[in-house]
Amino acid sequence: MTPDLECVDLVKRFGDTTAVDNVSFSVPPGSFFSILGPSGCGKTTIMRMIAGFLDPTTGDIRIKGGSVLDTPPNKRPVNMVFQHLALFPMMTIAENIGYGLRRRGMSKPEIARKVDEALERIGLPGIGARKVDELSGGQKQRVAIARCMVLEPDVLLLDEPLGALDLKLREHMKVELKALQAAFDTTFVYITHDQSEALVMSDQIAVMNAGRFEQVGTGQDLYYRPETPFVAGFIGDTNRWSGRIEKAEGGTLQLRTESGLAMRASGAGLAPGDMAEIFVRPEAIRLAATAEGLAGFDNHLSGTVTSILFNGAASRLLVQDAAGETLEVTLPQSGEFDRLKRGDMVHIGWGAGQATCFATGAAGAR
Amino acid sequence: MTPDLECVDLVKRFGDTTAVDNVSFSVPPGSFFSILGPSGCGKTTIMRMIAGFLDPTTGDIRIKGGSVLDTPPNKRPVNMVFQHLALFPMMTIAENIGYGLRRRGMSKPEIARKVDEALERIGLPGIGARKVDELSGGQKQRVAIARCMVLEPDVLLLDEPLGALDLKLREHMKVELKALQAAFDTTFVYITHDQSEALVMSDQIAVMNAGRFEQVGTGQDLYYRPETPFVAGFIGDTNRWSGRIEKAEGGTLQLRTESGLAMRASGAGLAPGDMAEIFVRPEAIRLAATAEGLAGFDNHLSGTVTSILFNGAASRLLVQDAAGETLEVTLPQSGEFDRLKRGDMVHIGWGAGQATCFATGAAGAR
Amino acid sequence: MRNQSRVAFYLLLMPLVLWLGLLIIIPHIDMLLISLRERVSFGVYDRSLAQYEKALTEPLYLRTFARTAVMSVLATAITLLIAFPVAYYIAKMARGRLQQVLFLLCLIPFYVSELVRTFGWMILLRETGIVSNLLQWAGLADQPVEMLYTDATMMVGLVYTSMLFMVVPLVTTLESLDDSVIEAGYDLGGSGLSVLREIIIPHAMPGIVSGCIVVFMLSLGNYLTPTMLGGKDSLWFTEMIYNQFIVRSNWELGAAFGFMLLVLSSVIVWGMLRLTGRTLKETMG
Amino acid sequence: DTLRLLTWGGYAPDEVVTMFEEQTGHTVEVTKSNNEEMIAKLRATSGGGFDLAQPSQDRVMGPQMEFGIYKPIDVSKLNQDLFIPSMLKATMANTTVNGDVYGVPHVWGTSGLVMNTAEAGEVVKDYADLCDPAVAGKVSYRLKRPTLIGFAFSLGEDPFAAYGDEAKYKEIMEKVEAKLIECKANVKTYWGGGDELMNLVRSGEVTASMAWDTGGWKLNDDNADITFVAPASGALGWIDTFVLPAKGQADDVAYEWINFVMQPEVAAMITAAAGNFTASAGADEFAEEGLKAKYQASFPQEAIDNIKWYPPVPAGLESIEGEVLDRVQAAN
Amino acid sequence: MIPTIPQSRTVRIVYGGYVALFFLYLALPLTVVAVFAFNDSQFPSLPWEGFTWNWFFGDTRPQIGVFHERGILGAVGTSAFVAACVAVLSVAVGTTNAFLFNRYDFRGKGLLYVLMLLPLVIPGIVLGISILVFSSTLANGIWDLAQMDIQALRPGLLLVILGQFSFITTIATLVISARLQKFDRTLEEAALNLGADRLTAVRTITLPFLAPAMIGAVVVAFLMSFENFNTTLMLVGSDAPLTIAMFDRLKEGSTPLLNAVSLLLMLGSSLLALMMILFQRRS
Ligand SMILES: Nc1ncnc2c1ncn2[C@@H]1O[C@H](COP(=O)(O)OP(=O)(O)OP(=O)(O)O)[C@@H](O)[C@H]1O
Ligand SMILES: Nc1ncnc2c1ncn2[C@@H]1O[C@H](COP(=O)(O)OP(=O)(O)OP(=O)(O)O)[C@@H](O)[C@H]1O
Ligand SMILES: NCCCCNCCCN
Ligand SMILES: [Mg+2]
Ligand SMILES: [Mg+2]
Repeated sequence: MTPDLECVDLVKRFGDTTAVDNVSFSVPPGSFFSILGPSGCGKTTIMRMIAGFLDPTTGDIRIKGGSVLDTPPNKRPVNMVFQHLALFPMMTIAENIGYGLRRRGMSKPEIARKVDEALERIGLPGIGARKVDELSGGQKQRVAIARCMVLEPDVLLLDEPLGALDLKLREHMKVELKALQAAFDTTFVYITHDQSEALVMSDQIAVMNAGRFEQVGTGQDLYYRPETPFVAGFIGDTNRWSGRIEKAEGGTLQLRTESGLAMRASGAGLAPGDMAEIFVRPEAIRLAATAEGLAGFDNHLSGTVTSILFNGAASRLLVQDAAGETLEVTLPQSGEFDRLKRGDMVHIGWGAGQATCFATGAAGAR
Repeated sequence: MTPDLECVDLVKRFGDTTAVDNVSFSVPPGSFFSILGPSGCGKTTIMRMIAGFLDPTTGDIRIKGGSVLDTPPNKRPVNMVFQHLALFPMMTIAENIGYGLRRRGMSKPEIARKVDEALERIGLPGIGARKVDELSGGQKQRVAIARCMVLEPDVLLLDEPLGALDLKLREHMKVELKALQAAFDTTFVYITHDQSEALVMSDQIAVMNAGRFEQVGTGQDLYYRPETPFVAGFIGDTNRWSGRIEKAEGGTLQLRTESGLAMRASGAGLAPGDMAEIFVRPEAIRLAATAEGLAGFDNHLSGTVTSILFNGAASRLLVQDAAGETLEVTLPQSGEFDRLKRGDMVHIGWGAGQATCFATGAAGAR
Repeated sequence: MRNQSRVAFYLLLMPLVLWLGLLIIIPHIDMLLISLRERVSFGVYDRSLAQYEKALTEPLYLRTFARTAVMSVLATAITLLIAFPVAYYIAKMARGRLQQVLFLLCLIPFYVSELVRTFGWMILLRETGIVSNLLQWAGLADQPVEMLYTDATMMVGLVYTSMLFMVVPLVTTLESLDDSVIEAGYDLGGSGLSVLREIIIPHAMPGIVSGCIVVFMLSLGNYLTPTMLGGKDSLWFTEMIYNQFIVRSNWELGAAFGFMLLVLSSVIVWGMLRLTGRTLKETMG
Repeated sequence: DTLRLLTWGGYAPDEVVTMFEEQTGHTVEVTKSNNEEMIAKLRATSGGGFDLAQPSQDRVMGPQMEFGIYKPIDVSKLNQDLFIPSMLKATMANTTVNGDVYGVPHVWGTSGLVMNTAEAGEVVKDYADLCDPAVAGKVSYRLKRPTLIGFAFSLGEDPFAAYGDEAKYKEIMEKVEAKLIECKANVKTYWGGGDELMNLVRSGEVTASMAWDTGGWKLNDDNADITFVAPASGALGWIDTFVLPAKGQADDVAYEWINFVMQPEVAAMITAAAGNFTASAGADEFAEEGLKAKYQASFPQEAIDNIKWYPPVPAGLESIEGEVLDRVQAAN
Repeated sequence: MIPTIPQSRTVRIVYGGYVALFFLYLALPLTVVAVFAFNDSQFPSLPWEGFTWNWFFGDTRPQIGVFHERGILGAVGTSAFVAACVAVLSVAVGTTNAFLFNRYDFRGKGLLYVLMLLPLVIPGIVLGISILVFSSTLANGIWDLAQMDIQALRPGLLLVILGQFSFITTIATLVISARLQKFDRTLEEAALNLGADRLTAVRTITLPFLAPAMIGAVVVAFLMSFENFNTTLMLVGSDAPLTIAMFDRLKEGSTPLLNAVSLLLMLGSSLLALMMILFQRRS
């Protein structure tokens, strides 16, 4: 099956800066593909090349198998939901949604019918006559999507469409967007710098950094099997140290952090003497009242609780070990440790498999 | 010990709306007191009354035991960190911090000394000569606090001071603010609509809704022992149903939700036939592959996974039971259920003690 | 504090009231009163509508009045047509440095007095002027060409003089149009023309209205350009006011003319606002 | 003290002002203007703002009666010997209201035709000839009352004789109006100030114009073809006066100035600057020979005899003229 | 059409050409005025008779330069005086107006605001004559009552200043209001909170914040006053400001002296405008 969208060796330079650096990917029909990366990494630049507002320096963009490089933006079979939505403030909702259909010269009654249908689809029937600024943020959001979807594009591009909404609404719209994609059954290419948006909605996620794709995979892949230190640090909270490898046996490494903490970890392609970065997620660390409870773990140590960050289900402890290293540890919801207070001594442990290791300097080399 | 700040039966009306409705509380010296509530509930109004920018309609405000109602704002021994900080853009950092001291007619060298001291205290020595817009968001934050603290107020008021910062910085400043309070050893009264800010930092939290205080207590109190449905719904994520009590024995209730789901829950003052609202936190619900694994729980049922919201450590499942009720269930981090997919059948269960119940209509009645 | 605030209020109100009262409202009422009287003999006056009667029955005055109005509307329209593409270029096409420089270039000519600008046009367009010489040199004319003292020249001057007041509000409103809205127009299949008609112009409407009002006012009330460039053919209504006051010492008729001009400008401004459904406050303030 | 002088261009040349200031220690502020503006300004200030003004003698009586903007002149404070007696007498007579004298003469001259004789001499002999197609687009005149009067004469009327008869005057003016409207296409522009006209003629943009004699003579220096020609129906003779504005604040300095500029040597300097002769007795001796020669060339004896001197304008005529002028300007 | 939308070369070239042509149109008259200030001739027109500085520095007839021409220098002085008065007055009143409209709600506020805008839509010449008429009425009334002649109420500098003030104040009010609107009032509250009383808060916080707008308004008011013609024409007495003096001369016919004055004017006002822009960019 030809992918709906395919980018091949895409490069975009602005003078000296390379905003997009040799990016290739393809998006199968009907899937939800996200590009996730920090601000300024080049996400919007990719999007604008696909939409036709920027010419790639080199590389090709194919939609349904055919190159669209020579197609002007108003002729490309992709539509875009802009970051600030770019609804036309001088038009009513119905005029907004019907804009593209009018451009295609569709007859008035047919446009009216299609617009009504789209409004129905997004769950806002009957608001066609309203002005743009009479809608709430979430409603505008849906109208912006409907405005594109009436045109039945091959690919819908969304550039941080939730960025302008407040937290609660954003949570809600995440689920809603995913449902809309299912309803319209179209390929979505979604840009965001918010990992939780990407994780919750996407079939596939590309993690982007400094113009390049670091890793492409499902949310689980990225969270549990990061391939680069950047991905390991960017997705999810994590404890992070640098250290030196002391022993390497198969996939298991023995190493020591700069502050002197000894640790077992897993990681490929590292030899004794190498410098490495180690990542351990707070929820991977187990808490116990006694050292015995942690016997099964490759790493265990004891430390003092320096702070209890109570936050309901997401509560954490800060634990300082003898060497002075501070670790963030998830407070289990079992209630077992609810009576803990600052200054208490605790035992913590984690498996070597949960401590991911990368050679230092390997960042972005991939 | 006289409280640093005491509000007694505070009421503020704007025409027909009662923005603050009979609020009383007292803040012991040196504590971190938060007022948490949704937008528009009256938080800022309380703050502005304490600072002296608004006169209460009725009620009294006492600082260190003495009423300040007749004291103009520039004479009150409280200072305020404004939501958008309100640093003076035309002045340097040093001039900003020294502003209040100049108003007190302090000598120049002494002002300079105090300013330097304060800059030291907030960990930004030597930035006195910079302009406000040469600082980062977090630095500005600290300067705004220092500007108040040099005046050694009895109470420091903070009106959503982190509201303008981005997510990462906000996380960081939470911890930092708590540390600053410890360093200055002053009473903080802190306003926010972000529950996680309040939970992480405060000694005491007042949950406010529609002009009234719903509950005052520690973070744990509010999270685990909510006293009103509003608190139960506002703090932390939760599943929420309405239902009718079928049987009441001691503290344990037997009830049925509108869609027909039968459930055991706990709650006081409810009799058979009463309508009730039931709250169950997603992390209180246990997941099992077989019904046997859940035998110990008061409630158990089986359902289909309708959606997997993968979000790292905060992943959730949406499970639909036979009656059509959808439940949000935390996906444990054990990895045990990682292979679950949409449409799979799962068993879930929870204890009656984890299902909190309130009589319908009791909201806000307290 | 309450009392203090009341005192402050009255202190702040006073200058405004004095200014508007003594320099705007009362003088205009007085002007109206003067226009409502008639000279009977040396130093003796009567209440009467004679001035307005004269102004409205004498075809010359009426014609000049209408001519001034029509020409001002024309000048406004031409200014808009010329300025719009330029304002659009500055607001949306030019970027960074170039944008700033072009905008400043637009402003600078208007920091020098209208007199100097008009003088410049006279040097350019007179029979012995630059353009005439250029045309002869280029072989496009075999004798000196007089370009002054015609309506067309006057129009050139009026448009020139008002240009800034059209360009600036247009640039400001066009700049406030988000690029992404235009892009969305194209993205949804729009062509240049349809985007212009359905998105850009509706968005620029506030700027167009306020630019047009100011330019219209400036043209209507202009004195220098019609007298200097329009010469023998272009009697402008302001010139008639000047003539009645200064040349004929007939203040009564002059005041009546002044009032008619005021009414004309108010009606047209009001009409433009009505047409576009905007208020004076939105447009000017 | 400061003397605020409201006068015509050329009547207070810089060297004369400097000389006066050096001799007396006063300062002089000169505002250049014309008859209509002088009167309008004085009317607006009800005779204030200036200490000495110089309207033409026919414009003193009417405005004084209407607006009371002048104050009587104490002739005894003037050195009457400096004036040509006949001119002084005539001017005083023409500017007397209720027994008080309001004006004394200063500069006199005529209006007629200034032209490039080489290009327009054949055609233009009288005011009305300015409308000849042969000079189309090359003529100019002022759109002011002298033009109306001049055209009236050249159309065979005598407007001065009709001063007392408003109906008759109106009829004459209607004729003139028709002529001027018909003539409009011929006109390049209506000139406003003397120098403006000189520029137009000098540059060749205008070859014939109704204008003050002095302009023609000045241009004659540069281009011998250009000169002043007395029209067939007679040049119009005018005398510009000294008057004291009603609320002038420096009458003494004003008298000092009058006595100063009427001295023959000074008067000659003014003649040199303005191009016109003055009412100063004996200034002729100091006047430049060239100017005298030009004067004689322009004014053979019969032309001098034919000069039409302006009588004082009765009130009421100006509004008739004003409307005519407006209509001419607006005509298309 | 924006740069990110691909456009054909021809369209871009034609559009660019049009804009260039427009700027040529803007620049032409001013350039010509400037160039002919150096023509060694009595006329600011072709033929070019050679280059000279005489129209600036000459001190002998007929080429007396600007710097030796008493009338012009005096007029510049008058203009500067008038402009300074107008600038100070209008910015002062503009500031109080801005505070009034920004800080208080009162009955008739909307009406007063519209009245405040009105001078912008009254033709300058009408403003001039109405003030002329009213001040004469006033002066004549006082004369009739008390035989007192108030010369200040007759055409002259005071009326010129008041006439210009009457509409420039509206502009000053708008400029200053716009900035005051952007002022975050919590800054004042912060000052109060830190121990300042109301006046001190305004003095130490609000006025410094308004300073760029006030300086901008002073410059704009000064320039507008300096170049005002229509209103001034009706109110001028014996000392004419520069525009009127130049107009009187222009009516008499132009010499390159007027070009020289104009060139100096252009330089002066551009300099002033540039300084203002730089100042405002800095703050
Ligand atoms: N027109 C341009 N000219 C020069 N540099 C540009 C241009 N557009 C983008 N860049 C640069 O390219 C890089 C990538 O920009 P881009 O807008 O694609 O980032 P982004 O990932 O979308 O960031 P954000 O999340 O902040 O929107 C940035 O460093 C930016 O400064
Ligand atoms: N000056 C006022 N006049 C009239 N109503 C007011 C005024 N100030 C506040 N209110 C009303 O009082 C209520 C409480 O407002 P307040 O600003 O205290 O809310 P808040 O809890 O601080 O909200 P937020 O989190 O959005 O800042 C709101 O309904 C608001 O509309
Ligand atoms: N109608 C009277 C004309 C008076 C002209 N005085 C002219 C002075 C020219 N230098
Ligand atoms: Mg972006
Ligand atoms: Mg608030």
